[in-house]
Amino acid sequence: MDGPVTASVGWLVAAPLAGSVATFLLRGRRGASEAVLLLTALAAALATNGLVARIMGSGPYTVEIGSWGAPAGIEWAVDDLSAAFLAVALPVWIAATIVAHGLLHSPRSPRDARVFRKEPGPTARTFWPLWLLLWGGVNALFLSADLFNLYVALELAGLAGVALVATAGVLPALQAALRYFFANVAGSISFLTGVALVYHRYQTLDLQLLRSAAESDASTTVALALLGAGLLLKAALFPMHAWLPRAHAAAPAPVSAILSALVVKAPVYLVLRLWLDVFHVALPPSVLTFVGALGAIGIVWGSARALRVERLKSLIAYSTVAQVGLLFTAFPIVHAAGSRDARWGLVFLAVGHAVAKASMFLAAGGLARAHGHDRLDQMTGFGAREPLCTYAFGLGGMSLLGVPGTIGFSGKWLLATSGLEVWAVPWVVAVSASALLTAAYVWRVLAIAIRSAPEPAGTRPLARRIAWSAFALAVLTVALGLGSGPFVEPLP
Amino acid sequence: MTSLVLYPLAGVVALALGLAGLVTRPHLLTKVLAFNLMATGASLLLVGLGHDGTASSDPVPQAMVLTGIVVSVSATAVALAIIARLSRLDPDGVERSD
Amino acid sequence: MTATMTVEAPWLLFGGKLLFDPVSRALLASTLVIWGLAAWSAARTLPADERRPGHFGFFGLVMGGNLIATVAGDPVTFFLGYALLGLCTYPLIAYDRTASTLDSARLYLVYMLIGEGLLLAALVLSWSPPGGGTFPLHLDARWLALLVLGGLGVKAGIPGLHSWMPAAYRATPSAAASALAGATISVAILGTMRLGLFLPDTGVPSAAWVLLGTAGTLFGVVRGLTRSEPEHVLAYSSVSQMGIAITVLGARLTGGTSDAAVLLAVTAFLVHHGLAKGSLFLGVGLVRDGTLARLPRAVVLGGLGIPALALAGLPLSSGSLAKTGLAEATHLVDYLEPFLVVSSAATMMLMLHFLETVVAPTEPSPRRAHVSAAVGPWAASVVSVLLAVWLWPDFRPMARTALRPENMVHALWGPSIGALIWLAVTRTLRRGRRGPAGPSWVERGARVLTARWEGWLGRYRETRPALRQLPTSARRSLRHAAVDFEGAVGSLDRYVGTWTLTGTLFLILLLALSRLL
Amino acid sequence: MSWADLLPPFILGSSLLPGLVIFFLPESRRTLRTALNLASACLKLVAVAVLMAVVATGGQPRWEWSLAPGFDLALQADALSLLFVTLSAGLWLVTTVYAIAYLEGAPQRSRFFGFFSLCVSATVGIALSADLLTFLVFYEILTITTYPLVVHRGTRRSLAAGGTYLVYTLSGGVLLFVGTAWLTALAGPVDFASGGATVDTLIHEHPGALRAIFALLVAGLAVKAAIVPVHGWLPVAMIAPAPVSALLHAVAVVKAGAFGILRVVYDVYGVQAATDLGVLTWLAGFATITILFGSLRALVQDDLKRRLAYSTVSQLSYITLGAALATPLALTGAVVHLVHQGLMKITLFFCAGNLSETLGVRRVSEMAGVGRRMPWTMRAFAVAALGMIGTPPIAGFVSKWYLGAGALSSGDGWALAVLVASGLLNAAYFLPILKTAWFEPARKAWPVSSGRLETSWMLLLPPLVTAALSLLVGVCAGVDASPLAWAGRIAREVFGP
Repeated sequence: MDGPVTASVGWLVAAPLAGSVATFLLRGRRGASEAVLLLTALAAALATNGLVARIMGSGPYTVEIGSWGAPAGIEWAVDDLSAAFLAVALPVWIAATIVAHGLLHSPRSPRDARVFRKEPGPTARTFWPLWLLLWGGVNALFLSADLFNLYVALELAGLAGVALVATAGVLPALQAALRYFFANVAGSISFLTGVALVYHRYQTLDLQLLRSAAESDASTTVALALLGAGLLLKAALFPMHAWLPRAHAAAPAPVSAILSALVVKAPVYLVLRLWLDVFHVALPPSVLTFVGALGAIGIVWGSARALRVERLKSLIAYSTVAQVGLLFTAFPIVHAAGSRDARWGLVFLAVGHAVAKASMFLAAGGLARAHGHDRLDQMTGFGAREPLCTYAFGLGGMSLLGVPGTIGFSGKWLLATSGLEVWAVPWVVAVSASALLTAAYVWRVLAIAIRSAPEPAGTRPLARRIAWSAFALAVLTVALGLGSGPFVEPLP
Repeated sequence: MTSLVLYPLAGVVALALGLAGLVTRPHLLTKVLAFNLMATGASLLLVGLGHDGTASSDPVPQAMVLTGIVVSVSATAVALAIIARLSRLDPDGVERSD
Repeated sequence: MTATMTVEAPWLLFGGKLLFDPVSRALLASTLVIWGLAAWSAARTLPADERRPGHFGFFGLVMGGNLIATVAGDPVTFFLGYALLGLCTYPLIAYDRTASTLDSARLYLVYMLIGEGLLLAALVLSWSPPGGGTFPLHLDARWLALLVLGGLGVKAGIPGLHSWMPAAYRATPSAAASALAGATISVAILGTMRLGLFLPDTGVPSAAWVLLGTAGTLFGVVRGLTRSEPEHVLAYSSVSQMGIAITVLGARLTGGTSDAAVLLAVTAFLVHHGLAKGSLFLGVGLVRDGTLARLPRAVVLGGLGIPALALAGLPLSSGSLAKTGLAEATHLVDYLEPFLVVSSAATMMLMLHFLETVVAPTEPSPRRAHVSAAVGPWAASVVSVLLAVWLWPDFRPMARTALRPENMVHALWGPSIGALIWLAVTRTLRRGRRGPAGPSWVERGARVLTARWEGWLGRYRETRPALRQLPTSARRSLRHAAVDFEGAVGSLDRYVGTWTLTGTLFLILLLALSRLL
Repeated sequence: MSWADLLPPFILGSSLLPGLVIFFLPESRRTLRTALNLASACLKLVAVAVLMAVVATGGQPRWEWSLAPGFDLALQADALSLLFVTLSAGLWLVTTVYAIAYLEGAPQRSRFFGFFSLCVSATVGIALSADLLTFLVFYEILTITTYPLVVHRGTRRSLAAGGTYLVYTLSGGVLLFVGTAWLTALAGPVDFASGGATVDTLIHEHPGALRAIFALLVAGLAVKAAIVPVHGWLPVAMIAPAPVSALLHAVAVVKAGAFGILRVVYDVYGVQAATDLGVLTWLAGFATITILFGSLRALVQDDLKRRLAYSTVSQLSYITLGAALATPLALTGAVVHLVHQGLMKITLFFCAGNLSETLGVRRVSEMAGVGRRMPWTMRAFAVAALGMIGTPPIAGFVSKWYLGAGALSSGDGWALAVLVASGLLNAAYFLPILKTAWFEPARKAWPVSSGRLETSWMLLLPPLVTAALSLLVGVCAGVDASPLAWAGRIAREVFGP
């Protein structure tokens, strides 16, 4: 069913990696690296288009790379879950790339802001290769069909992320990058050990085969525990969230957008894939209650911190901690209800968070560039100066809140209705009431924006494309909220 | 103590030691070393479990370990690069990271 | 001329109806005359300052309400007219904007609002959709009758609900007062007739109405005699006159059918009373202006005497026509005959007292403009008192009976007895006649009450900021709690971030997961 | 999908799309913005008139849009929704004229009118919603789009007020969300046209759950309907500019709550189910407390807009009380009061806005002799105030009369007593304002008005129009096209002929 405008799904990983090598060799020369970026984006778009068309047409399918057999070769598997994440990842990547390009090449901020001094910031030469590497790694994560491949993709994405955080150049960024590194590495090793145990038990790592062979016994439980612990550490679920806020706040805005929107989302997707899909048989509900409880505490913890931090980007980072907690409180609902609506509810919530959080971070990046810093107490009244960024941040916040019309609401609605059918009342209440906590910190920022105040010194006009791409992503949350019906209908 | 049990056990011990070192030692370089110890432990565990006593050992775990080694090498490289940059900015920051 | 004509107005409120039967036609005519003369007099006496347009605006509104209520064919339209005239009277009373007039106006408003509330409740209780409902209402319970009595009693001056009247008539400019005292008071009695207050199915015995009516008559006269302000005396005379109407209605109507003759007689009485009272008030207005002081004494006595004596029911006066009409219509009820005589005597005494207070030198009121021009309307009103009732076609049979010699003689009894008693009483009690001129205890009570309310409100508003602190201090403590909680989370967060804790938490998670799985 | 089915979304879009365009208009483009505003308001009125014609000839336009599996929006036009849509559309046009004059020279007007149009679209959405889920969707959007209007001035106090407003309305939103989700989980999509059929099937298995759901739904709606104890945000939100308090806090926002309660009691649960579950007595109780509490609080307020706000709190619960009495007459009274209270209260807020904008008068104690300086504004104020008290022939009397009659036909005599008592309380806090304005001498020299009129014509015309309307609607209540007749039709539809 390959239409003329589609490409094989393999390009999703191959193109960014090739692009990364190409930009490295080109050492960030202006015209050339833009061309490579455009090519990569085009290839990714064609691949995603093909992927979505095929999944709508004939349902899940797998693609062998270089047509080698299962045990040795790499397989990309695409089903409705991964298609949803990949389809949404494309616009996020494009918007973030535009903003990254805008920030890299617009004039430096004159004031020497300790946190955001641009001189040691990323240069095109170092930034683009790592950026495309991360892009490839994330796509690989959503496509991998066997456990070891997932391990490699996790490492790839993790290292690229660490390096990108370090490109901010300032001391706090380096410390945060190292903290992120060690957390990431610990998680990967734990995941690798889990992979080893799974291989020892089932002699295969292919998810398809494992799904049929899985049964509940001692070694499988230990393996699942190791896999799960590694992923929960990478997903920054409370109480192992400490590395995330520092890393996402210190990184350049587009990087933290991608980290919060996609890189943190992948482990959540994998836990959903492994615990609720592949090893569904071996999973007692008590685990999900434990994880859900941690998630609920995470919501409160993240929101409380978000209400106190002084900087805009750390506020958004702690919001990610809270939203990840929210996703994990939804796990028990999906497990108990087991219905298609519940699964799509969680997917909508995750996808909605990805797009909304990306638009908020990009908007924050724009505001930080315009003000030269992102300390909230000195940005009063930025609504009048940067309306587009404010609307982007606000609309993104509304989607996190689950305001009807945005995709966040669709997610919460499906989760609530399916949850209440199986009487999972505490989780439904947690999911619904989390909106109030989210509202608290979103409106903390909006109140600062709306407050009428004289313009602080040193603010400079912002490159229009930065504000517009952030706003476009925010509008996407509404578009997805209103328009996702026809796409989702035919899927299982 | 047949070899079937010895190697995986050694792998687990190395893993545990590595994790303990990573968590408790404040010095950044020690942490990198601890990480490598963990990686080796995991590889040892992987290969140890793959060997089922007969002559022909299973090639797949070995392939995985190869990739694992490559990954841990590149990870260490990234970590050292960052530590180097960090020491230039904050010389005594290397010893006592929280 | 006894044909009744109804005009449908389905668009008005819930389907309004206008009723033109002999009763409403007569009252309509008298109301128009009274309001016409009052307007003419007002135009002549009121100064042309910025209050004039507003005053005439409300003048028209009250007249409109009065007319609507008079010709209303269903309870809702009646209530529309009644409420309109009730509310728009306030600005007329408060014309002078002085503290005392505002107080009297407020007192009137309180009585009127409570009355209207009761009447509204009664009308809703006995209303059946669709359309505006019909006359008379089926007041099938005693307390329903009480509600209607309360509602209309305020305007009709039933003893106990009358306290606003003296102060209000004193405060209102004389022209408006003549219209209020003349026309609006008869609307209340018309209401009782229309709403069937005195019909038997309310379960209120006719003796109760008679008792109430007589009490009103006597109370009015006794209180009137002790007052020295002409307006107050006239107010109390209205109370007593309405007492008479209530007595007659109560005694006759509960005898089964709503006797058309009785209603017509009472209407005649109301028309006569309205014209006479209106003329007297115009006269008092001229006294206040000092105009009458310059006119020859004969003209003053004649102009004031004719309506006053008409009220007392002197033969050949409109009063005698009304009184004989009442006696003739209620001849079946034996005890009404002496009551009418006694009431005429009492009214005669009150009127003579009134004449005495008017003739005595009273301090002139501030309004002095256009002195001479106001005599015209006053003279016209005196003429209307003399002729109007006699000329009205519907009252011709009553006129004929009143002109029969034996009725003329009979009508002489009441007033003459009253005059004799009054002469005897005033000679002996020369000294103590000057009663208290100050406001009645109700007005003083109302003034004290409002003063205390304003004081409390003032104190409450100053303390409010302190009071307001309470919720905000509660809110602030809430906020402190939130801040402390966030602070605690913040410090914990730094600690959680340290490696040692992260590692241990990681291990705990590992063990928990493996144990749970 | 005949063209009539496209009418409801067209009405929604007629204010949504211009609103989105206005957002991006630069501040300097005043004429374009005004033109867009007025054009969309008139367009909406015309569309509503066409829709009314279609419904009058028996048409039942219905439009659906699927958002996600098992989750679609549906708009339809029945008699009740048309009444509310007409009210909103009409008053929006009047308020737009008022707002244009009121905000002359104010900063951030594009943002203001953008959110202003979104608010009206949300209100129209609420009115036209065909099922409980669509109602919830637009209900929440209304909360969010109202916030920027309440805090438009951007001062510290207005932001604090905005904060309080959000705390109340968002928590109400969560309650409504959980209630709707629970009911949908039990009984599938809850359509308004079914008149309570969905609940009847469940009443035997889950009576307890249905009571809990009713409590959740009504609690969520009570926040916007300003029922005690969740009314606190309304007086606080009075800090908003006058057009906002006029349209939103007298018509759109609070009416959404009351309209929601009518929908829940009559279309989601149905009268029979609601009485069987015994939930209406609680609702009536809360409504009565609010009626008396609101009036008492209004008595002691010196700030004019806060007094009007508490009066709104009290008057709104007439609608809830009428809904809770569950008789044809009471429902007619409740529905017609929805329109009448809107007309009268918006007049009062316009006048309050005129006073504060032209003379800077915000407190009743400062209003001595203001009747001299602004006669027409105070005359409109007097007509509306007398209407609120319930004097005939103004609109308030008609609804109070039907509510009283409705109370009696269901044997709740006490409700009539409450209405009469509330009428007296209304008089107690409205008439002193008229007395101060008209009968007390002016204490300070008012700034003289520049032009011939007391203030700009665009500030003066709206209150006069709405005052005349509330008079006309009262006097000609018997006419077929009057809100009273329309409410009668709605009651007949619900209770059968």
